Amino acid sequence: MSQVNRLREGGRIDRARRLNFTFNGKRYQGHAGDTLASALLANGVDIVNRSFKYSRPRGIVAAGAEEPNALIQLGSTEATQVPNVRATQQALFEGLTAQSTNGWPNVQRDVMSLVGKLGGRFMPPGFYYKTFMAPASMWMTYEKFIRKGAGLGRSPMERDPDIYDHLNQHCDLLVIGAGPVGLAAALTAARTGARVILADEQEEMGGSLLDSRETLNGQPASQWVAQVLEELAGLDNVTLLPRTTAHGYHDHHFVTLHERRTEHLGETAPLAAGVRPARSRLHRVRAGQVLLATGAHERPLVYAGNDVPGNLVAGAVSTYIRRYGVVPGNKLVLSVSNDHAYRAALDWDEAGREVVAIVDARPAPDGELVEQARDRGLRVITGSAVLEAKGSTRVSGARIATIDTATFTVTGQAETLACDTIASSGGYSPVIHLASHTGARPTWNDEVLGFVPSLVKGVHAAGSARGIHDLAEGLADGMAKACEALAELGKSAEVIALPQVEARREGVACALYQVPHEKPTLRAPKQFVDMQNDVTAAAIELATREGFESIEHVKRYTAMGFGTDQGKLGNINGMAIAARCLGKSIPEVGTTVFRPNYTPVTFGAIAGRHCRDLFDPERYTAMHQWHVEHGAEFEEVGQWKRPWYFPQSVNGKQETMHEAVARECLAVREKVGILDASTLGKIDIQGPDAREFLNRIYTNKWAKLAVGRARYGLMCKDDGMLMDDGTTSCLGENHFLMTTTTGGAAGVMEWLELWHQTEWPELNVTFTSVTDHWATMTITGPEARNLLAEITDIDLARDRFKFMDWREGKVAEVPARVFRISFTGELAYEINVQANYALHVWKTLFQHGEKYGLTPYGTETMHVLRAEKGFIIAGQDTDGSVTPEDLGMQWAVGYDKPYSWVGKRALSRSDTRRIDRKQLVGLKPKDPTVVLEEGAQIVFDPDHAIPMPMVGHVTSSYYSPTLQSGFALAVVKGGQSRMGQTVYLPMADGKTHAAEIVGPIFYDPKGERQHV
Amino acid sequence: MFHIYCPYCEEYREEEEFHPKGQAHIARPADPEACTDEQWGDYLFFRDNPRGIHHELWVHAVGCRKFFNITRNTVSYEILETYKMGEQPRFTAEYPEGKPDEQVAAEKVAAEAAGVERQEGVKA
Amino acid sequence: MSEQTANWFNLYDARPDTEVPAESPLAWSYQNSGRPSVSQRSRVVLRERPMLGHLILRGGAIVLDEAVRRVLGFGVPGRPNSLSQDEGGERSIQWLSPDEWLLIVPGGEEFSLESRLREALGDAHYAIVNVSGGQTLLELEGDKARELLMKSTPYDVHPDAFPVGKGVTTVFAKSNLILRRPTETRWELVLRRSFADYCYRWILDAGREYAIGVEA
Amino acid sequence: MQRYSGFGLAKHALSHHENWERQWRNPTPKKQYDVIIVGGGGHGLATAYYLAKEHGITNVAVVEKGWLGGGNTARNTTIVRSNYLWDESAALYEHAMKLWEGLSQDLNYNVMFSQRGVLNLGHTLQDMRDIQRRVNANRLNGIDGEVLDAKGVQEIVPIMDCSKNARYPVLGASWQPRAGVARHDAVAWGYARAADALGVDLLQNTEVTGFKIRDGRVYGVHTNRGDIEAKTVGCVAAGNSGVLAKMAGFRLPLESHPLQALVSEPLKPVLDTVVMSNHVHGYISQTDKGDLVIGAGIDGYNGYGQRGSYPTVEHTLQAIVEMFPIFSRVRMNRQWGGIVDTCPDACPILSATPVKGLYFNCGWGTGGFKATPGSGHVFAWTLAKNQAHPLAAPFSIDRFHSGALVDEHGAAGVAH
Repeated sequence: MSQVNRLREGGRIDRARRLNFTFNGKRYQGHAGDTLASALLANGVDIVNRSFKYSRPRGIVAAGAEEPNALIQLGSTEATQVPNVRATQQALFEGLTAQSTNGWPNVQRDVMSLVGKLGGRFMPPGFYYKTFMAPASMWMTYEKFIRKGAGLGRSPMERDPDIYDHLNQHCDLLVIGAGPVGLAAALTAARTGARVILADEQEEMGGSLLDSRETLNGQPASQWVAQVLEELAGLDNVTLLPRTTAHGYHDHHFVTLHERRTEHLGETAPLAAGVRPARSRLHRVRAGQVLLATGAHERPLVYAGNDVPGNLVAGAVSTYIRRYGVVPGNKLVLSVSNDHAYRAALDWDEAGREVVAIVDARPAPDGELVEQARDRGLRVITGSAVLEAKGSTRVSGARIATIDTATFTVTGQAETLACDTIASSGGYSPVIHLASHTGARPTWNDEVLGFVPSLVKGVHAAGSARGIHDLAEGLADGMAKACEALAELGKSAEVIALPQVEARREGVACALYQVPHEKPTLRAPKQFVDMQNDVTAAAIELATREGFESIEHVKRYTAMGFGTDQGKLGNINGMAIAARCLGKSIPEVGTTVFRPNYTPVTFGAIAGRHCRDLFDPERYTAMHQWHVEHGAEFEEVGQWKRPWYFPQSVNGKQETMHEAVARECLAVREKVGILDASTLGKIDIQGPDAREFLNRIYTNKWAKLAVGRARYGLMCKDDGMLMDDGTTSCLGENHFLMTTTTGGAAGVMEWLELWHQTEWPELNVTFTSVTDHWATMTITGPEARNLLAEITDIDLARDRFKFMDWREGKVAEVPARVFRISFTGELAYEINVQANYALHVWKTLFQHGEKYGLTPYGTETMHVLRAEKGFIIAGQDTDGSVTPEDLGMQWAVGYDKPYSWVGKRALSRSDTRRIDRKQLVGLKPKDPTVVLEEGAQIVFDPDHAIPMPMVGHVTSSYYSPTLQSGFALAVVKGGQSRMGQTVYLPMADGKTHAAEIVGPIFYDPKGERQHV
Repeated sequence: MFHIYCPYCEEYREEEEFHPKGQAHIARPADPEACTDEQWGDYLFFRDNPRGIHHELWVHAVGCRKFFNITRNTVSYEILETYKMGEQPRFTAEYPEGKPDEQVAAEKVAAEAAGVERQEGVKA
Repeated sequence: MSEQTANWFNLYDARPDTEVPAESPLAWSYQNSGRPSVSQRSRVVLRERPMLGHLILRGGAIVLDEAVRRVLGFGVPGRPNSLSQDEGGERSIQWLSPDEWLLIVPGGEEFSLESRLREALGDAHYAIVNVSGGQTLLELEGDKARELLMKSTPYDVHPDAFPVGKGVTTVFAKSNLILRRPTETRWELVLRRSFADYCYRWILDAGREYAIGVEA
Repeated sequence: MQRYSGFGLAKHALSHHENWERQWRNPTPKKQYDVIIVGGGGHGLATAYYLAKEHGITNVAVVEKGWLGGGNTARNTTIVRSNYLWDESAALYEHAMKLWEGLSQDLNYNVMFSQRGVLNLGHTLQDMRDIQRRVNANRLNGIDGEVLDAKGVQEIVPIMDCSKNARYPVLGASWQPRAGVARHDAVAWGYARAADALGVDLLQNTEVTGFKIRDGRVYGVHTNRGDIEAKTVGCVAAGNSGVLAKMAGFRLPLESHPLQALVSEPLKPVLDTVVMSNHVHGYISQTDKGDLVIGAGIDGYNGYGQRGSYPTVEHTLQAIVEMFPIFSRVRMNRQWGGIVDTCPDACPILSATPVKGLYFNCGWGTGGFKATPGSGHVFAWTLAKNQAHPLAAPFSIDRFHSGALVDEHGAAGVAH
């Protein structure tokens, strides 16, 4: 198909490079430099989509980020689908494949449009709140049908082949928008040597100058753009970011920019030297000052049938003609409220197509552009506006009439002008989105006829972004604001030579939003305000009639502004209509608040490189390689990967976890096992007040712990609830080594610093994390001493190296601290060596261990063994509501310590003194083959009706291969005084287990084995 | 994302390096055992929750690991000052524009005098 | 070896005095993720300097400075976020906090250094902790090294903000590390052992487009 | 009240929708009411509605400083579930759930309560223990739910990555079929319309500037539209509760934090249940319009700015892409922040205060929306009888002095 609307010359496209693309299955051609929208218009494609609610045919309305209709589904393969791409912002590339997001079987003939046509009037705003309620049971069925109509584009169903990344940027001045104002600002700042970032969302920098009729220094505006960009590109202190949208303005001048690096090249990033670059990049910019040169969005007028394809905003017409060499029609009617929009008619006329009429709402427009139009012989009809666009799939005529804007009435007889295009302009809304993200509320300005941004300190707006639309004034403003911004940073900038602009007299614009119709709004043909969400003027009027008076209510009730364009074209018009209906002024109705993002950004770009293998750090111990090589299954503990169990192959069959754990447990109880305990937090504590500090931070006593000894300690928060536990060893009078739980390490470290720095700075003590410095391996079991003796010079004699002692010496030639601490109840040695030598020591233990049956075990076996001994795991057997007394650990509570240690006072509150608190006990299932479910709830009366009073729950439960029965730890109300009683555990499968409350120590209750 | 001046590192750092730790200047009662349950509960849980100027405790967790205070507006999120442990804020709800210099100086003298006796804590 | 006799502190040499196989924190990573070789196209080069001596010094700046000056011949940097080195650049001291410094010295020197420092410090209030097994040092060079860092840390690595002689503790991807710039062209990253593999994989991933190479 | 129905809608359509009545009046404040509710969000409006409907107290004013439902009611991720761990909270949320189940009919306003089920994922062994504990407790409390393994999760959400390759593989989940989502604005409007119809005055743009207190007893409020008297005042002001408490001369164990959420562009239906993960931290559902609604974590600092920190959003989307790799090319449309008032134990306050006649309903943290009907219902009872409703009793302020917290924080491995 030929490009019927492509002009023979003009525009910034590369006519030598033809690009093929497919839209809705049809093949077309465009040129390099086209957007998908300009290429579609060039090819005479009118209908690009169907509307969301009424399935009305829709065409391209605008030329940039504000486009509400032309949302397409991009992608030729499943994995590269992108939903809801704005055709006006998608550069054309060879082979581009796109589809309309709505319309079945196709956009030309859409079955749903019948529903829209016939049913449209049954779908006023909020209709779903008023119906589908009876019968109640049917709602989920109704909803299924409602959901069928949901959405625009569709999600890909396969994994994205592309990658994304982030770049952290810092600058003195971030200039957003590279139109005339932004360029003037950036140049001013750049010449001072300040670090400047200039970001612009379009394919090319230059903004309005790329399609301007103006000359700068007597030359085409684009020439000045090229000169400035060349100078900026040559400066080291300037970063130019084209195709980069500033989408979010966060606190303290942190701005996120989305750079579409390869989206103009293909649907997936092309390989560069065999490497796939990031498809897009998110710049996280910390700016000293920010200058918003974001321009303005032209407002279309709201008239009947204004959504029929062939209705455009006036500026878009100029952009398509001048920048892309495309005239989007043959016969134009232009409906305006201001001078500036006359450019569309002049451009149209120069392109050699017919301007049927310019319909100006002002009674006596007299600006220079108006005169130019008249001089060219164009028909200018004053005091009038387009009331209604005729046509269904393409504009076929415009009904115009004289109107009175003050009384909102049609005053004359309507006339229909035959045309295929209606362009309209109701004025220019400054793009205040980013300023609004900072929380500063924009204010209405009657002269600008728009909201202008309020600015927090450090943010500057210049040019159209604050309502200064004149080119010469805008350039000067850009320069001036850049100087102001630099001055705030204490830098002075010199005035730069601004280009000469021809002065032009412009007439005053009038306020026109919705055009009156002969019929009242509720009866008139649909007048669209928010095209993407099919919100009409009638809907807004109805909302106000129903009592929705705040603009926020109106927006929410009608869904105005909730589309992917966030109401860039429609919001002000909608507010004006609401104001009219309520008899208020626009600022009285409210203000318009925008949230990030300015335009949508892919999840992938925001996630960046933090996905897949790099989603979150995996922490490894020094023995990790060995664990992997020996087939360990891993458990997630915090960010650590800890061996969970080591399944072995027995007769060619892989052990189950249950089998592996049973084998590992028995090995420890009967021979010797080895555990990688390196992940436990380790904190080196030094200072003359170290001991006093421990006394205050732990519940138990530390005054008498001798050098060479270790002690188990409990740490509470000041609410008396257990937070962490571990052993701390006395390395020297003023030197201790604290261990913490694996998951609690970082928190405990910060906790110690908190107390030291904020409450007890007078204590002379320091804390240093040595978690990573030391690797820890625990060998435990009756043969542990024999094994260790083979490779150490430490005297292991039981009376010289006792339980809870630690000693120094060499293990496998490596200096080691060995702690005789046991978490299994067996004879145990925790060997600590500098981590770089740990693998050697570990392997040496295995070289010597075979004859003793040395067996590696993981966290699961560790849990079974410690539970058999009644040792708790903080975070599993406790949950933030458990005191040391609840655990029956009064032996670890120093009631008479002189200082009121952290947690002590809370233990005497009325609730902590209750005798029916949940207390830690053991549970012995009546049926020894039963392993109770962890998390099973406990009741006293199994026959009680639902809801059943629950008295506790199982915190830990395992099968003990040693005891040959299931056993559990649990918390039970008043459990410590209920020994021997039976409790019940009603389960999901209908079974109820019975269990006896016993002490929490199931194995070796006298603790003899660890002392051997 | 906040840009926070660490009074110990003496430069601005990104919020990602810091952890907020709640209201500043919450001193632990000197004699917990003498507190009623109500007083103890107040210390543990009850906080000012102002809309406007607020003093907060933060820690430069990924950095110098020092705790310090921030005076911040909880509506605009503007940070008015950061100051070291043991120091007093210049900006308060009473003095949103900052205390006059004379007062700051007087408070400093008073604090130094009191500091000798009140060695046990710097939170207050 | 041990000096528990002093009884105040446990001074302890964790290095074996015989030849024992040692593994840097990245040993597993090299095996698991490989080591892309350095080529003509490599615009970033990564090099590990494993097994160095790392000591954490705690205490007052003035006291420590005097002792360090006596033992090492150069003092502790008093300015926040600064780094000083000896002439050969083999020994360095970095400010970590108002009462904390990181000393990095050639592997094997750390114990004697700690002993000499403790001697020099006498009764002063201070602490020294050997963390050599818990950290490793990476060097990054190449014209895209800075851009790679920009992908990874929110800290400003522009030469204006990060001159030679600076060092900071900061966020790196979802981990944290110490970042320093000892020379015009070289960056140093001090990583914690358990996070080293994650950081290594991150750096390789971020550096792929610069044909990053890892020197053995 | 003009009743809503499909038939009525058709009738209005034929008359060009010119005859719809206001959904609620815009009354002038009276000098005196029996009860004043401070805060016109979902909870406040529900309180007023149940006061009128169940207790016959219709001389009620709802005083709202902005627009009805303009606070957290309008800024949440609309999830409704009742599978809380502790008996006290489970009872309260299940009470709400039962009211949700007939709410559209009760209010004659379709709040689009969609019982599409909620999954709370477990990624670690401890997550799974917590899930089992909670589901077991729910079952014995008469609340529906089951524990699923990874395969069961995959069957319900085929598009989720449930493979072992994930950084934190999905090990299983709790599944509450009766849980779901509702249309948040409609909840506020439905209650407003129904309360108005029963005679409640809804006073918008009316800001309380102080309380009238004499001899330790409240007898009214000062507002920007003059003083209004009542012997019973119930404050239901979420994030602003702390500010109100200060006006009344006491403090609350509350902090107001930013809580962020975001939506994607509208997509054709792809996810028809609610998925929550506490461990990788993100929760997600798809609305009837097609947007993916995603909840992020609470920022750690106090904030009334209705915005939070960007890294929180980054982490959330990383989690979403980790769970749903196919969403990588889906685009985030909008983000916003609510102000959540959080208690140290992540449970609400429904309580008398040191001032007689003055009651507070606050501290809902992230659990507020789902509780709306239940919260209003028990609070209305409390105000009507000047005595804590049995379901409200455990949530008194006293618990922070006695230590009898209902610690959903520590216990439930659940994003609230």
